[in-house]
Formats: sequence, C-alpha cells, structure tokens
Amino acid sequence: MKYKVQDTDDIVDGEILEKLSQNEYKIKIKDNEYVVKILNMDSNVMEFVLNNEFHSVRYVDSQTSEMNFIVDGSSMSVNMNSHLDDIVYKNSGGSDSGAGQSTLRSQIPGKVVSINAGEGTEVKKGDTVCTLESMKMQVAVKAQKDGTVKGIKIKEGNSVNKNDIIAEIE
Amino acid sequence: MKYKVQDTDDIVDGEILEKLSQNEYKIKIKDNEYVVKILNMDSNVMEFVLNNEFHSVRYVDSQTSEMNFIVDGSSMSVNMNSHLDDIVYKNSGGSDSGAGQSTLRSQIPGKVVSINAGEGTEVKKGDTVCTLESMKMQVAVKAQKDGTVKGIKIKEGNSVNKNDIIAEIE
Amino acid sequence: MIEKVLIANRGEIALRVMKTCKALGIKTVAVYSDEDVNSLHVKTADESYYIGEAAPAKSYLNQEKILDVMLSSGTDAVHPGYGFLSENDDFARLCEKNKINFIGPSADSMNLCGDKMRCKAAMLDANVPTVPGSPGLVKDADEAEKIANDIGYPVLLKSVYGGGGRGIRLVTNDKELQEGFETVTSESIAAVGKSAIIVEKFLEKTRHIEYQMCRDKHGNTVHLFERECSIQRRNQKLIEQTPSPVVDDAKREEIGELVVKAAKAVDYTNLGTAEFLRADSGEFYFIEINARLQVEHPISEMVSGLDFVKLQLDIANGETLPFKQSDLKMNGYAIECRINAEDTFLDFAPSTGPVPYVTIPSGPSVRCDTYLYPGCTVSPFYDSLMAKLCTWGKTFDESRLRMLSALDDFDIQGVETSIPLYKTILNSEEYKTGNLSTDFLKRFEMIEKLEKDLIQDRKDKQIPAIASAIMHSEFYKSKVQSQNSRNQNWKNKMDSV
Amino acid sequence: MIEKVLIANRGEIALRVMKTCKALGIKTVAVYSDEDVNSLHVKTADESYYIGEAAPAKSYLNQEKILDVMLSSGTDAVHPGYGFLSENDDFARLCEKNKINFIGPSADSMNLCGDKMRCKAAMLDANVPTVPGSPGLVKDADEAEKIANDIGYPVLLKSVYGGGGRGIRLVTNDKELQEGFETVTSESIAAVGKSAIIVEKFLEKTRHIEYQMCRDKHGNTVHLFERECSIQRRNQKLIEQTPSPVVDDAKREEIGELVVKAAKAVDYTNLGTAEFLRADSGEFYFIEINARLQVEHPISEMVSGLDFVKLQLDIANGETLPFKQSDLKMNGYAIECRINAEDTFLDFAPSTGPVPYVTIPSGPSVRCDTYLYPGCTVSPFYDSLMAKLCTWGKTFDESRLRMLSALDDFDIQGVETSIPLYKTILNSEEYKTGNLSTDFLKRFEMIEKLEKDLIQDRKDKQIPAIASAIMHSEFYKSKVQSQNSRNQNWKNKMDSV
Repeated sequence: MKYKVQDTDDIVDGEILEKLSQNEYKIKIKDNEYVVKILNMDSNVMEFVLNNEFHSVRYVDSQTSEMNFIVDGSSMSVNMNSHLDDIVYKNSGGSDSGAGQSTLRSQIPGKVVSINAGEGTEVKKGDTVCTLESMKMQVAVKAQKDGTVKGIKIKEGNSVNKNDIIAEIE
Repeated sequence: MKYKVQDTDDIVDGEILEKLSQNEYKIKIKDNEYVVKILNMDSNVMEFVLNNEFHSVRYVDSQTSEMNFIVDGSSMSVNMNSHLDDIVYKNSGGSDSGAGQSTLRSQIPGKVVSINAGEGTEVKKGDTVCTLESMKMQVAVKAQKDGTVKGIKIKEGNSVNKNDIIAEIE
Repeated sequence: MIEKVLIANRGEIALRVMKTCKALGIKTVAVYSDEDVNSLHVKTADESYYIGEAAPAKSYLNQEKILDVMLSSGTDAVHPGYGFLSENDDFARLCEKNKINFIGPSADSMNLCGDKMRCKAAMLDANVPTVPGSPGLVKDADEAEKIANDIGYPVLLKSVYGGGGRGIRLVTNDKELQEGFETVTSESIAAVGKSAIIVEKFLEKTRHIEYQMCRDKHGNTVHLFERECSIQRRNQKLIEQTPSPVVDDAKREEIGELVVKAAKAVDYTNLGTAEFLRADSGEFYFIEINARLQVEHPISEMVSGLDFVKLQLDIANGETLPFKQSDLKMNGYAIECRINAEDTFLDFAPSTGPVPYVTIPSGPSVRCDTYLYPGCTVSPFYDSLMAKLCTWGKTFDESRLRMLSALDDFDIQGVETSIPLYKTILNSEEYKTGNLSTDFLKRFEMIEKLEKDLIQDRKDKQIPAIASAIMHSEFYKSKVQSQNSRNQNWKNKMDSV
Repeated sequence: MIEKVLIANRGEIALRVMKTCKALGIKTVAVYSDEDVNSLHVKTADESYYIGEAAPAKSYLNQEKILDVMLSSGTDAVHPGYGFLSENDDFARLCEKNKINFIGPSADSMNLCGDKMRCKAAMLDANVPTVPGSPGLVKDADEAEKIANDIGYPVLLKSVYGGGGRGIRLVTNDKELQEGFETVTSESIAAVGKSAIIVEKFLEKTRHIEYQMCRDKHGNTVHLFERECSIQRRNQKLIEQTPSPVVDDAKREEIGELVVKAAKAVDYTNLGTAEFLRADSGEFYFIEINARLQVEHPISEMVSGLDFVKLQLDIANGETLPFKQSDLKMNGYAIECRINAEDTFLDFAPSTGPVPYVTIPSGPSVRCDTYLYPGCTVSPFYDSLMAKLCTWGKTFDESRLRMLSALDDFDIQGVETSIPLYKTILNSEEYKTGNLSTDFLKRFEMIEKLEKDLIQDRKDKQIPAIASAIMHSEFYKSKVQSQNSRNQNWKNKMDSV
C-alpha cells in the first residue's frame, strides 16, 4: 500500500512484513524496517511502541482512502491507496477547501442574532451573511465566495449547530 | 423498609413517598422528609443531591439484607429488612468477625516464603502459620484462633491471592 | 466572622474559591443552572442549589434568585468570582441591604469604579495619569466621530459596562466607528442589559500592565506587584506573567505609589486591579479598575506566597492587613496561560461539547485551576476559559520551560484549544526576550507561525502516522476475519442442530 | 553536557525526573518490565526499552541489561531514582567504567556511605557525633546479643545494605534479637542479594531529622535545610515536614555545619541526605547518609525554590554551585504525605490491583507526584508508594490545612490507602503542636483514633447512606420492571408474527 501524510510531499510504501508475536509486528515504511509493539488497541484508540518510542493515536474517522487521526496530540490525515501515485486527490486541511462550494455552513454553534444578507442579496467573498452569538461574543459568518444568497436555512433567534447549513451562495 | 447503618445504634424507617419528576424523589427517613435529585445512576455508581447536599456513592456489593458501599469516600454497610427489629444479625465490619471460623485466609496477595506451622501443629491464636512476601516486605499470617493446623493449601515459593485459603485450624 | 460563603459563579473560579474556603473550614454554597447539573462546583460545595435555566440571565445573573438561596441557606457572605455579578453594584447593594457580606469593594466604590468617566475624573484629581479621550459619555455615534477626529484615529470605543475584552472595539476611520458603535452597544446590552460609550485615544505598541491593589476596611493600602498581560486577542488576555520584563524595582515602586493613590481615590476595599497602558515611550496611563478578583491572580499568589482568596475573606471580616508594603518581596517568576476552548484558525471561535478524556498537568511548581474532568462538557452558554495553567520558576526561563512542558502534558480531548498557539508563542524569540505588546499576535504573525509549526509537526510524525494507518487497517481486517470465523462457527452450530 | 538520560527506575520517581528533563530539553529513556507495559513512565519518556520480567532482579536490578540499553540508545547519563540500583556502588562503578555519567556520588563515596561502619568511623574522625553501638559488623546473632547486653536493650539490628525501613528490626530482648537477626538477614538478601549486620543503641522518643546535603565536584558544599520525618511505621516514613518544629535558626546553622563536615568526610558529590536522630534531650546523632535523591525531596524544593533534579544534573555536568550557604533562605512551610497502597487495619499490608478511577488533588500550593491514572494498576511486585502529596503554606497551619483539603480531594478507587490515617494524624492536637517522635503512631494511639474517626464518619453519613440504599433498591426495581416490559414487548411481537 502507498501512503501520503498531510503536509509531506512524498508518497511512500508501507507494509506489514511479519507478525512477531501476539502484539508485535515487523513493518516496513519507505525502505526501513520497524518493530511495532501494541500496548492497547480498540477501534478508537491505539497505543504502541514504535522502535522504542511510545505513540498514542486517536482515530477520528477513516474512509477507504483517507484516515483522520490525532497522533501524539497532532491532528493529521493520511491518504492511502495501492495506486496512489496515479490518483489525483485534493490536499485536505487547507483553509480554502470550501471556497468552491456553494453551501455556506456555520463553523460554530450559536444563536442567530441577525441576518445581514437576506434572500437574494448579492454578496462578495468576506461579506457578513449573518451574525451568531456564542459564549457571549458576536461572531460573523462570512460569504465563502462572491454570489447571490439563496435558500436561507436560519431564522433570527434560533440556534444553529456547528456545520449546519446557513444558506447557498450561487 | 427498616434500615440500620453500620456503627449506628438505631433502626430507622425509610421509604419513597413520591416520584416528583424523572430524576427527583421525595423520601422519608425517620420522621423527616428529603428531596433526592439523581444526577447520575447506574448499577455501580450513584450521584445525587439530597436536600441540596451532593453525595457520591459506589456500590461494592449488595445482598437481600445487606448493602456495602462507599458513601462520599467512606466505606460502610447498611442492613435492611422489613422486620429488622425482630432479626438478630451480626454486626459486620468488626476485626474479630473471623475469629469463630476455622478457615484461615490470606488477607494480602504475596509469595509464600515459609510455612512456620506445618500440618498437625498445635497453634495458639496469633502464632505465625506462614510468612508471605509482598512489596519487598515479609508479612506473617497468624492463626485466628487456638487449634490444630489441618489441610494446608499452600506451598513454599507459590503465590497466593487475597482471600485464598491458607489452612484450616480446628 | 464569615462561616458560610455562597459562590455566585461557576467553572474553575467557583472551584478555586471553594479550595481556600475548605482549607479554612468555611462552609461553601454553590448555585447551578440546568447546564451545570454535572459540573464539579456542584459536587464540591457543601450545599448546592439549583437556580434556573442555562442562559445567564435566568440563573447566574438572577439576583433575586441568588438572594433567596443566600437567605434560605443561612449564608453570611457571597463571593462573586469574576464575570457575572462580580462588578454589579446593584447586586453588591442588594447584599449590603440584606446584611450579607459581599466579598469585594463597597457598592458605592464599585459604582464609582464601574463608571469609567467618574473614575477617570477621580484619578485626575489624585494625580494619576490617564489616557486622552472623551471627557465623558458620548451620546451617539456622531459625537463619538467628532471626538475621534479631534484626538485623531485610531480610537477605542468602550462600553463603560464592558470588561474582559467585551464591549470594546478598535476603530481606525469614520466608517468603522459607525459600525463599531452599534456592535459595542449591542454586546454590552446582551451582557449586562445596558450600554454607555466613551471614546479613548488608542496608543500603538502599548503594553498592558496591571497592579494588584489590596486595601483593608481601615484604610491600610498596599500593592501586590504588577502583572504584564500584553498577549491578547480581541482585547482578551491570553498569557500573563509577573514580574513584567519592563518593570524594575524603581519603576515598580514608582507606579506602585500611584496604585495606592488610585485605591484611596475611589475608597476601594478588598482586592482589585488597577490597569495601566504602558506606552512604548515608557509612560504609564491608568485605564480602569477591575473591582474583583481576576482570572490571572494565581501568578501573583505564586510570587507573593499569599492566598488571595484568604486575604479577601480576612479583609471582608474587617481584619487589618498583616503586612506593610515594605514586608512584601517578590519571589521568582510566574506565567499563566488561559486554556480556552476555541479554534485558533477560526478566528478563535468557541469550540464546545463533551470532553471524554482529559489529563491535567502537574509537577514541581505547576498549578492548574480547572473545571475539567473526564466525561465533562464544555458548555456554549458560558465563557470559553477551561483552565488557568500556571507555572513558577526561580528564573523567567525556568517558569517558561515548565509551562512548555505542562502545555505538552495537557491533553484535552473533544474540543479545540488554545494550547498549540501558546506553545508557538512561548517558543518564539519575541516572547523569550520580552518584546511584548497588545498587538503581539499580529505584529509577530503568531497564527502563521503556529500554522508552520503544525505542518512541521506533521512532517516529523510521518513514520508513526503511517504505522498507525497500517496497524488500523490490520486491526479492522482481523476484526472482520474474527467475525467471519464467529459467523462460521455459528453456521456450523446451526448446521449441527 | 548531559543530553540524554536513562531513568533506571519506575513509578512516580521516574516521572518526576522526566518532568525536569523535559523542561530542560534533555531526552529521556525509560526501561520497563512486563508488569509496567501500561505504566505512565513508559508513555512519557522519549524512548522506552523493555528489560525483562516483573521481579526486580530480572529487570530493574538487572545491571547488564540496563547497561545494554544505555549503550545501544546512546544515553550519556543515568538517573537511578531511589531504591533499586540507586545506592548500588557496583552499578555506579559499572557506569563510570562505561563512561556513563551516573547522577549521584562517585562509586567510591557511595561505597563508603553504604558501609555503615566505615561511614560511622569517618564521621567520628570528622567530629560528627554518632549513635552508640557495635564498633563494626557483627559476625553472628550471638555476637550481636553480647553487644546488645553491653550497651543495653532496646537495640536496633540493621543490615548495612538496607534502607527505607527494610532490613532493620527493633529488638528488646535476647529472644527477639535471635529471631530478628534471621529476618533482617533474609530481607536484606531478598532486596539486594547480600547482608551484613550492625547493632545500634535504640534511643526512645527520638525524632528523625535529616538534612539535604549538596556538594559540587569542586568541593563547594552547602546544606538545603532540614526535614523532620518522625512520623513512621515499621521504620518507614509516612509524613515529612520542613522546617522541623524543634529546629530554630541557630540550631539549623549548628547542625548544618556538621552536615557540611559530613559531606566532606565521605567526599560526597551531588545531592544526598544526612540522617540524624534527635534525642528527646535535644542532642543530634548522625545515623547514616542516603546517597540518592529521596522520596521527600519536594518539600525541600518548595521551601528553597530549587529544582533538585536540575541541581543534580548541573552538578553531574561539573558545574559550580550557583549559590553560597548565605544566599539560601527558607520560604514558608511544606508537608509531604506518602500515599501508600496499604490497609492500615491489616498492619499496613499492601493492597494491590486495578485502579478504575482516580482524582488527583490540585490547587494553590498543592503538588502531587504520582504514577496513577484512571485505569492503571498498583503492582504487588514493587513498593506501595503511589503518590507523594505535598502542600506549601506561608505558615505551618496553612500547609497543614491545605494538606487536609487535598487528602479529602484525593479519590483512589480499587485499593486501600493510607489517606484516612493521615487525616486523623493531621487533625490531631499532637501533630498540630509538633509533638513528634518516631513512635508517634503508637504513643498517641493513632490507629485507634482513626477507628473512632471512621465510626463517627459513618454515623454522620447515616441519612445519605440510607437514601443510597433506598434509591439503589428503587433503581433495581425499575430495571427489572423495564426488562419485564421489554420482554412483554418482545412477546407481543412474537405473537403478532
């Protein structure tokens, strides 16, 4: 299998060479061999010693080709595929990743204080579409691109959760 | 139901008067009414506010007539029975409770260093029957009563767990 | 003598106050909202009373309800913590009227401190220098605009009822001023139900340096040294330290004398804080008094060896200060990091929800005041401060290195925190050399530095990350296999029936 | 310069050493046995190496194995902690031979300190008073008996390889002496593989007062004040405090000068402890040197403001002490309680097993060094110390009250602990007034007092206990009902099929 870690440039080979014992594996990454000793493992958490270094991993979610986890406190993702070299994939984790999409979502939970750009308003990227209140502060939700506000999903005074759809901008 | 708390002298009435809401009960103990507000509850732990005082209870074990638990850090037992007044029961928790029994048990986990009173030896209460080593210290297991050592269940060099039978003293 | 204290607050400050009360044998009474049924302060107090819904106005700001609890529980004193009712002179007066010892200044003194304009006037009378600005409240945005043009942009718009970075906006031109005026007004109304605004000259590259005031009911007044709180975002403090790198013994004494004057000028009693701006030129300007115990008080406790909550209780009991200014010596260096539940990359937006697991740092000269425990929840209804992490050292660098180590040990699962940002800051040359100012984050592009640090971090973890991915796949493969074989067994069993 | 340290130890002391190393940017190497696969020190170190089976002789005492790890990991120094190899001069010599910086005294000095008879002779040469006893090792129980009859009972039998309360017995007559001689011999052999015994006069109502010695490789020598460790059981310390209630400034200086002489007499380098017995008459007798960092070092850190592990590393690096005796001042009062996994009512027998949950105390001037975490296990293979709980105060009573509050906050589930006993002791008039002696527990019947306290405690909790019983029954009733109704639903479903 081939792997690419977020923010690194190279695509590297990785495989299990041998199961040494119940909890120990010999693996190969790039051209180096490592011994992995599993201390604890369930579907959410794994603690292991890799060549005498302890690591703790919490799995956030994993799909066929991408795995998101927190390794020793650092949140990161790994893409994997047997033919990763041939496949074009988007580099996850960039702050601009939503810029092309039409759906504007709330990035925080909060109460809708005001709708600043109503149905049909033309907005530029960065304009405030609505204002939320959370933890006693007012936070603006801004348009992710230029366009027209359509299908507003919120009402003043209502609460929204993180990732709730605010509106479409088309 | 009647209740008697370890180390107290009186037997008192206790009952639920009313379920006030999903998590609130009005109860009566002796002649006083209390409001119990349950914060968390499962079969091992209960956290509740009793007349505005928070309490945390861990249940150790419970039988029909006796319940052992840790209330706010204090380990204690409560006897209960609908006719508790009429029943004679042993006062649990005394250090002499095992004195009448013939089975001598290990009260700590450890390794058997030596057997000091072998099969058939006559011993007096307090005589050392065997010596255990635990946490680098040697601890004597002493006879709980006068008698003859029979049916020794241990061997030098072996390990014993807490509550394992050492021998019978008859 | 105070024997039972109600703590009209929640979170880490309620717990902090209870610790001292408990050690002194003083009974504590907690109050809690629907949102706090499972909070530690409820479980820690001797008595806990439910006071209403999650929204502060329905519970922690509900004066009548809290008074009811105080009267029915036989409480003889109230500690307001910070935020909520702590600087509400109506509440202080309500307590005075009901013979409940309010642990803080008198209602009159609090009212004077809270009225930023009268307070400023009192300081000018006492020869304590203040920042140039509007001579009083401005009646509307247009008057504010006129004054701003007189003293010159940039200016600050401040609600006199604001505090802790809320109800305050920096504006650099007329358009921003008009918009900001509205925001400040509505934030102030949302927080305390009223608004009144002043305009103040904004000084660039300033430091925020504050002094701990301490005055008993007999007029004995001392200061308990300074704290530098220049590292801020949106005018809210993030990292504090004492001593300040720009305050030497002579300066400490010079400004300390002003602080004693300031406390007397407003007839302040109990502990409070006199906040100053220090211009890049070295001048100190008084800005305001915080008439309460502050979040950052532990660092002053660490260098003074005093328990400030005990001191507050003693003063409230009418006792005389057991020391003179000359008895007080600073010992070592202390730093506080405010561990907030927020996403640095989302403009510090709050991050709330359940915290399934947390490891709280400890060790030599490490102190962590927090409400977190495994299984707790960070509520969106209250402020984002989860913990005050403080370290002490015999030297500044010792306290800094201990802080870095403690930040590294602090594992909070489930919410985003300000911990990664603090690591970047504490490792920066600018922080190490004490090159501080209130625009520190922007001036030295700390968010961008953080981003680079995180990328480097991921690069460093390439091998363990790939190993994790390999083993995770293996784990699932073996799980599926064992399930298949279990199904197989099942099938075999079924066949044999 | 030391850049990578192997910590040849486990538990809380391994973690404590790592904290300082981490703050100083020094890499740490852990070693672990089968029993410690899930221990925190393995997870905290930069590198962790498996060294063998649970039994200490197979792992933590296995010098060759540990040396292998040091050589293969590129370690340049080793910190031995306390116990295990910390006072083994063979190991210190093995390190010296392999050019690994042993953080402690030289092998020769350690050998001299460890040889209680030669050490005693060195002290007499240096005019440091010692306790009357055998002039050297006794060859057998009969010789010991003869000496005991010369100096008069009671006497102590001590293995010169013992320490920490092991390999030592108090005997009051010939019969006890004969039995005790055998026990001490076997305990010493079990712990370190060898035994050699001396006889010492046992002084009654003595206090155990020890001084922290500190000496660099250039001969600069200071003491870092005293600790009183009189509260003991089976000659093992339970509670320590500094300053001692019977040591004033003049006495501190007087004995301090003896301590400096003692350190020089054995050419001691690095940190160590000179232990004294203080007779009821006020005389101090040197008993022995502990050639290592001690469990109770945090209380001295608290009053001196020094990080002792940093000091150890600096001295090992050949640095010159950055202070003279006159620069050092004691600040405040500190207490340590050793939180042991043991059953007070079973003659302090070890209590081991899983700890499903633990709450670690924190707060102003509270420090808790521990290996505990929720889900960890207390192993029967190693000693019973789970945590060192320390509190500081500006006054003795402040530190005592903080300790009581912290003990109350310390919730350790699954094993018996010494916490209840400590609460009884710290609340006693005898402790409050500093009426201490090594037979404190027996003299003031503390176990009996504890029993009474626990009974009173249960009486006080009568109402919540009954409420718990009522609600528990109700919980089961409703569970059974809901199960019945679920079964009912199931039946209905089945019927409708």
